[in-house]
Amino acid sequence: MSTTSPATPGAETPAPPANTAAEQFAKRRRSPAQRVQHVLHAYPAISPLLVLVVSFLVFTYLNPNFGTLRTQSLILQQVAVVAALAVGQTLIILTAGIDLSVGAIAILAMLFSAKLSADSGLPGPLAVLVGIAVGTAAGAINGLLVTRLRLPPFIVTLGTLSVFTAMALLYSGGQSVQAGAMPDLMVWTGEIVNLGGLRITTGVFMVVLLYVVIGFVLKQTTWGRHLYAVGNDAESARLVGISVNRVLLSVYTIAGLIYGITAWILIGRAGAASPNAAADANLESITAVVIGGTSLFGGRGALLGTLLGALIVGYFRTGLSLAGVDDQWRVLSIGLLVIIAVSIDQWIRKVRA
Amino acid sequence: MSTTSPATPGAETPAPPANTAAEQFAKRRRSPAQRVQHVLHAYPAISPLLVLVVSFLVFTYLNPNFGTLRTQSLILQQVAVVAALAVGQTLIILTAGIDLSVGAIAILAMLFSAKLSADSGLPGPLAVLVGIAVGTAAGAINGLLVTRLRLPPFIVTLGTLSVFTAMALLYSGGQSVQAGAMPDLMVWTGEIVNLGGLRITTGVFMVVLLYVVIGFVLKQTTWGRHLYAVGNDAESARLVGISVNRVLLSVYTIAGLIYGITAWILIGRAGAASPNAAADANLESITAVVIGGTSLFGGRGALLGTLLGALIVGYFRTGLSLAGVDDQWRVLSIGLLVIIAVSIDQWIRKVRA
Amino acid sequence: ACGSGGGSGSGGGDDVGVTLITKNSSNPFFVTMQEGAKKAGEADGVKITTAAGKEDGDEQTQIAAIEDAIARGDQGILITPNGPGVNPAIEKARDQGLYVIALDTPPDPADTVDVTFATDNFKAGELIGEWTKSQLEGEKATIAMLDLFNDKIISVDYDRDQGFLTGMGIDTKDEKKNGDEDPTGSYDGGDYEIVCNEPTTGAEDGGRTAMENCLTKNPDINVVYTINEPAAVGAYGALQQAGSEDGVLIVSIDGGCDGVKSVKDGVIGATSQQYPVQMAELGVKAIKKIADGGKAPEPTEGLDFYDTGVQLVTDNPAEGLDSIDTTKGTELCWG
Amino acid sequence: MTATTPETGTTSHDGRAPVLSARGLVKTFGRVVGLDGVDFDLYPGEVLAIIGDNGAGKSTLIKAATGAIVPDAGEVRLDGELVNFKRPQDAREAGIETVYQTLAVAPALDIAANMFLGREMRRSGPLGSVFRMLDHKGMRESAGKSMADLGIGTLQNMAQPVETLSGGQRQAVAVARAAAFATKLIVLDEPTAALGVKETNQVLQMIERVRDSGLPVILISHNMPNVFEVADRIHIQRLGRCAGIITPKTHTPSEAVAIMTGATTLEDTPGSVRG
Amino acid sequence: MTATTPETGTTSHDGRAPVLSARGLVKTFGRVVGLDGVDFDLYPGEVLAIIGDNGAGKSTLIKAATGAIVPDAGEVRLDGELVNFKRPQDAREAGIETVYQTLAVAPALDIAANMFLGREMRRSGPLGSVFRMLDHKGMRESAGKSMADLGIGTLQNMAQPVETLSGGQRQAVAVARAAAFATKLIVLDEPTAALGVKETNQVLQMIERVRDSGLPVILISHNMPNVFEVADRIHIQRLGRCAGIITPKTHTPSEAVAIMTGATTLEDTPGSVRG
Ligand SMILES: Nc1ncnc2c1ncn2[C@@H]1O[C@H](COP(=O)(O)OP(=O)(O)OP(=O)(O)O)[C@@H](O)[C@H]1O
Ligand SMILES: Nc1ncnc2c1ncn2[C@@H]1O[C@H](COP(=O)(O)OP(=O)(O)OP(=O)(O)O)[C@@H](O)[C@H]1O
Ligand SMILES: OC[C@H]1O[C@](O)(CO)[C@@H](O)[C@@H]1O
Ligand SMILES: [Mg+2]
Ligand SMILES: [Mg+2]
Repeated sequence: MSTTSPATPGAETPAPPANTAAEQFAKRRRSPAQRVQHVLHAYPAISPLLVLVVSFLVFTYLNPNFGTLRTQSLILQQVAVVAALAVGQTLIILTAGIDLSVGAIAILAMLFSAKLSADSGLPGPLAVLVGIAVGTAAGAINGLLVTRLRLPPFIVTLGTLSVFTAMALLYSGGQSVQAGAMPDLMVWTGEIVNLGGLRITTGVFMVVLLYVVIGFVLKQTTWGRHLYAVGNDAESARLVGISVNRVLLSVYTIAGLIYGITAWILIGRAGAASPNAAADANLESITAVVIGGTSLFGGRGALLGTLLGALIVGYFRTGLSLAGVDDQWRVLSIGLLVIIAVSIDQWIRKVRA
Repeated sequence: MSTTSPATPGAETPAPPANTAAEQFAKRRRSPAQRVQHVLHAYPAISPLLVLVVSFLVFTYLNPNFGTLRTQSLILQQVAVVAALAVGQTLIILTAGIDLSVGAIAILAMLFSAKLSADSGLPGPLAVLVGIAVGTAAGAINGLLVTRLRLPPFIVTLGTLSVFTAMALLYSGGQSVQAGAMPDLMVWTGEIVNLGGLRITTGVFMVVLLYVVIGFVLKQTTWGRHLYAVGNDAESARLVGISVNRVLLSVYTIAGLIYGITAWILIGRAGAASPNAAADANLESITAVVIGGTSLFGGRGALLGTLLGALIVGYFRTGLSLAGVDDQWRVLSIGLLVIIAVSIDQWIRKVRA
Repeated sequence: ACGSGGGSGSGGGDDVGVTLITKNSSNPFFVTMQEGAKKAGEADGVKITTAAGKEDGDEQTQIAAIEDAIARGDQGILITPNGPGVNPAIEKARDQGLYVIALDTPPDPADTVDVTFATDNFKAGELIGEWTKSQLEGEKATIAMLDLFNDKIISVDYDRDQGFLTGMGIDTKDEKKNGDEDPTGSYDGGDYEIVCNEPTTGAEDGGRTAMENCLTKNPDINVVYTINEPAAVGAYGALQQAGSEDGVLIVSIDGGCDGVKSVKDGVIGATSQQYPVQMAELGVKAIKKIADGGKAPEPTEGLDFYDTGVQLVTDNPAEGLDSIDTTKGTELCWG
Repeated sequence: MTATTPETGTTSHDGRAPVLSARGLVKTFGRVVGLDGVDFDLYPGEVLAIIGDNGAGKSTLIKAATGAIVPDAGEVRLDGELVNFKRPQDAREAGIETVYQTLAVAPALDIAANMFLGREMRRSGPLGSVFRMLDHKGMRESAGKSMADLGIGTLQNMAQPVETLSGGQRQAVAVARAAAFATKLIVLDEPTAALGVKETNQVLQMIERVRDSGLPVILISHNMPNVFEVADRIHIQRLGRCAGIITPKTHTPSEAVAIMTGATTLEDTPGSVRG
Repeated sequence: MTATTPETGTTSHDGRAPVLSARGLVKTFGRVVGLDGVDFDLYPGEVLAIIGDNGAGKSTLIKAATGAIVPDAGEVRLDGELVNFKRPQDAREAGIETVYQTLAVAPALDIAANMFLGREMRRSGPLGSVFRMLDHKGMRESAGKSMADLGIGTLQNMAQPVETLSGGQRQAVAVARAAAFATKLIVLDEPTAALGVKETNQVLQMIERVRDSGLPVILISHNMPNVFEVADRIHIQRLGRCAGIITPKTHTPSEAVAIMTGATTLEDTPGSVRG
């Protein structure tokens, strides 16, 4: 047994005698808590994962229905839209920005494509493209305002939040468009795929794909690298010759594109295009990003964390609901659980040795 | 005339001949726009003031009612609560934090004091004190979580937003307490004082007082200085021997106290204590701070800006309404106006020479 | 552990599980409804779980609550729908074998749910409209319409608004559309001017801002229609601070204890009283009955919902208009 | 554990007890070893230089001794008393002023504000004691004087934000601050790195003035001529450990560099006269 | 306007045209005058040192010449062509590499990422050209080599975030970056300020290697011995102006310091041999 765990400090293997003070320090006794902390620290994604697993067990104990594939698929569907929007939000927050217009853009894109297809009989593929184009254009407007006018992203997106919301309502007249009135492709994202009991919508798959693609781009490409550099220290990035404005513009535009895709997923999820569909999307998407460990000051964080952050909130909400916790108590518990979950994460990250 | 304006560069006073390149540069011709920019730059508070004055003129031109004392008093009353909450929010944002629980704390404090005085006949002064104490305690809880658990303020106040809101609703059962059921002192903040046609509530006066006191403290005391230092660079502040945690704890606590006082103003304003009274307070208070020029990254900004920021939004909202702009168009215009107002401000600050 | 079937396998023993989903949980009306449902549930052996939108109009939270009810294994859902956006989720629940009852607000179309227990909202509006007309005695009516939403179309909103105008004798044009009336004209007895249609979201602060907006447009308003009593409270506050509360007729709908007291104090002229506890009790009983193999009650004759009744509360009764006074109103009030 | 520097006892060469001393300091950062069991002593009225290659652990050593970081192991004594600095504030309150290599300035605040950060001057009378009002004018004047003392003549406006200063001007602010407030000892981590020739000389003179006034000084520097000019003793850090302690009298700069870089050891290069 | 340095023409002492030259550069910050009409020339294959007191305008001068700030007035020429650097990127693209005094590193990114920031290595084949994938491994290896070349031996892990490096290690990253990518000329603003003795020598050798390979170098430094060791010509900044240009052959370090501090002028101290 001693030979199978050579990496564990303080194992009973005959180690070479400690010959420096630091080595002696490394071989000191540690409390079990410290050991756990230490292991978890080596894999930063483990800690939110752990929170997920523990809450899975607890909530399933409270109501066995929680553990069923059925409920799990439900949570995935409930979380999908916020998780998708949070991809764009993550990109923007990584550049030390913030996007308050995420919900407004998604609604604008959704209503445009839905109404165009319902009223003027635009065919499905075109309608979907229109939605994505509207999202992209709206994101590009944010980006232009941020880079040309040099306004704080908070102000820009606060302004466009109003502008895009009003445009969506003026265009739609507050009317929602029902699924039946749209081409099939528009609601295709709500179609269920049965994966051996896990009944998941195609929309959920699209969200997973979004995470894979953007996660790859962030870690593996020049663009991702520059995005982190700009968020970390824009002046340094400028001095080493990165075109800060170009990076920022592309980030806001791509975020808009992601919101445009999310609009499509949202239609499938809601079974309709309604102007209130994503009212809380701003705070919820920012919450997922921050719980996922990305810094609001930019330059630090990872996309995987955002996904886990979105899932944690979904777990808490549905888990408490299935446990039969009443509305106000549920709100209270979610507040506490968020604080606790992030505290655990912080505690693990804090470890130094 | 030439002697009365000696500070104007390029005035006709016989100036000593330019003897360095830089002096020649300083004496170059400037466009009128640059001159305006230059003057405004010297007094940073002028630019938001200018935005106010211009919008006053424009809105009064569009509807003469806007210029009446009556409308002006109305705007002050509408803006008062958000402006008061924004004082606490400014303190927190100056430390590079953010407070999402501001509305929740105000409601909690309001319902506690209102219900206690209505149900258990607590006398007015005590009830007011209870409200302030509840606010202070809630703020202190935020502060403790931020300093002890070292959690990002966003997460802490996101959590307590839920917790405090749920507590308020659980305690009050959603019931509002009407003015008649409370001691007079509780609704004293809604009393009208007639200042030669300007009908202003005592609550508005309290808000003005709040700005004067906290503005003084920020600029003139050690505590204010340390607050800026912590927000500007917490690690440097720590290294020079400032107790960062103590400063942060005090900031969150004092912010809570301010919210507690605001709860009292809110009762007067609403003529009742109702659980929905300050629903949009989070975003609105942050908006006032940011439009007022305070950086979300901490350490830069001033309280006067926040007051002007709150007023600008109030002017736009009421002005457009009086101009007969329909609701959705109003929302759209406010979004645009916010962006324009802040752009002008940025342009003025940008000037270097 | 996997593959749970239809609506079986509730977490709480052999109780029947029901979720009550209200519009929000800060309006005393809905809090009363929750309490009523809990009480009825205890009596009938029904386990009630409550959920609510974050505010009036919040469809997303209601959708998630419906889905959770399905997942929890509940037999039925009682919902006060926040808008048409929840319809697909309701349909999904019914497909899964849950029994869905709407309370307070009939969905559009009405057959989205199995049955609705609600106030006849059009009639509730009509009553206060007729009362207002009689009080004015031919005087010019300068009217503020404080509605629920302007960005969403929902039955309580247009039913009450159009009912009120109908009661006044004003041509409402499209009966499902607020604000399409002629801005000026004559009602049964005199001239009218509609100053504004402002949204309140059925809450105090919304009511206050709405009233302030109306007052800036025209300070001479003498009739204020409000969608519900929280909005009325806000409206009164605005009038008071503008110093023009005297001589203004505020009318509302709800009949909560605070509202009835306002009528008594002369703050509100008249209010149409609703009976939320009844709605909740009927709803719980209906689901229990169906779970035990029985049948649901039928809608009231001539309506597409089951009418839980409405009465006008005022201390200034109008001739030919049935009403109860505030003493009686206080006996029947809730909250 | 004191094997690396056997000649360093708890009492000094001339019999006086050290003002500040540390034993067995260890600090690791993950896999990186910053300090590997370091002892050091600072005696009354001396200038102790710490030299060593980049990454040798100099900054980490003085951070551990002044509360900026908490060492993993080891102890620090001030005047023989065990101290437990948990925060830089604790060391400041004990009279230890430190100029950290990162300068520790608040960029958005002005020069005067930075000079007095954490120890602001208050107005006289109740305005200061009760209302805790700042004495803006007093601080500006005093800051201006301190900067002039350091020979920084290009700065006229004490209300200029520190972020707009040149590299050297910024460093001067931090050094002036330390010089003004120390009551026990001063620690300077590369205080002249960004300074010009004139300003550097001024700082060296300042160090000597401080020493002459009785306060001991710890000076970290890569500049051998400077070190040999002002230091009484020289502590050589190498790879997280103390490679020996020499004096300008016993060793030449090139011997010091040889020990520092590992080209030789203190044992092999005992110097011309044993300390 | 060229009156301050009459001997500086558009062609050099030995008849070659300057690689980089500037005329009449002015830069003011509000009331503060950073540059007050400065000319300078850099000739092929030379090391030009810029010296001057703190706040004399050295950093501002090279910032204005490399696009980091846009001067209020004046012009910059590269190989005789008027250039209009609006952003540092423009200068980089023209082959000018600069180590700014503030280092310009992204603290949260690792050493390799910082070394290649803005000019990342991509995978070979379509992965790199189409998918623009980074070659993480290649960059780490190459960064390790560059750091070793500079004699920074304490760094093993190129994946360590730069914010955890010692002051000197951090500076070495910036210097290594510039050395690796320059094709036209290198500008170094106090590159050895935080470096140890060994590392400083390494940088000086690097500068000589670069010069020998034909690239001219601009070096800002406060270290007179270093300056006199490597510089071919020395530009002296004083109070935002050029106080004269000397060479190590014509002037001694103390004459340079005297001119720099205003104790004398170039006219009064023409040096032993006229340049
Ligand atoms: N926070 C940290 N995290 C990880 N490693 C660190 C941290 N701080 C310091 N180190 C490492 O510890 C070692 C010692 O660093 P230290 O700053 O003490 O060096 P130094 O002797 O001051 O060097 P320099 O002369 O360059 O300032 C270095 O290898 C450095 O990379
Ligand atoms: N952004 C700015 N705003 C205001 N003043 C500035 C700014 N940048 C530089 N200055 C001022 O311009 C003058 C020249 O600064 P510069 O940085 O060029 O000096 P330097 O010669 O590089 O000094 P050092 O040797 O200390 O680095 C200084 O007085 C400085 O305070
Ligand atoms: O906000 C509108 C809602 O408010 C009520 O009137 C209760 O106060 C409900 O009947 C209605 O659905
Ligand atoms: Mg160091
Ligand atoms: Mg410089």
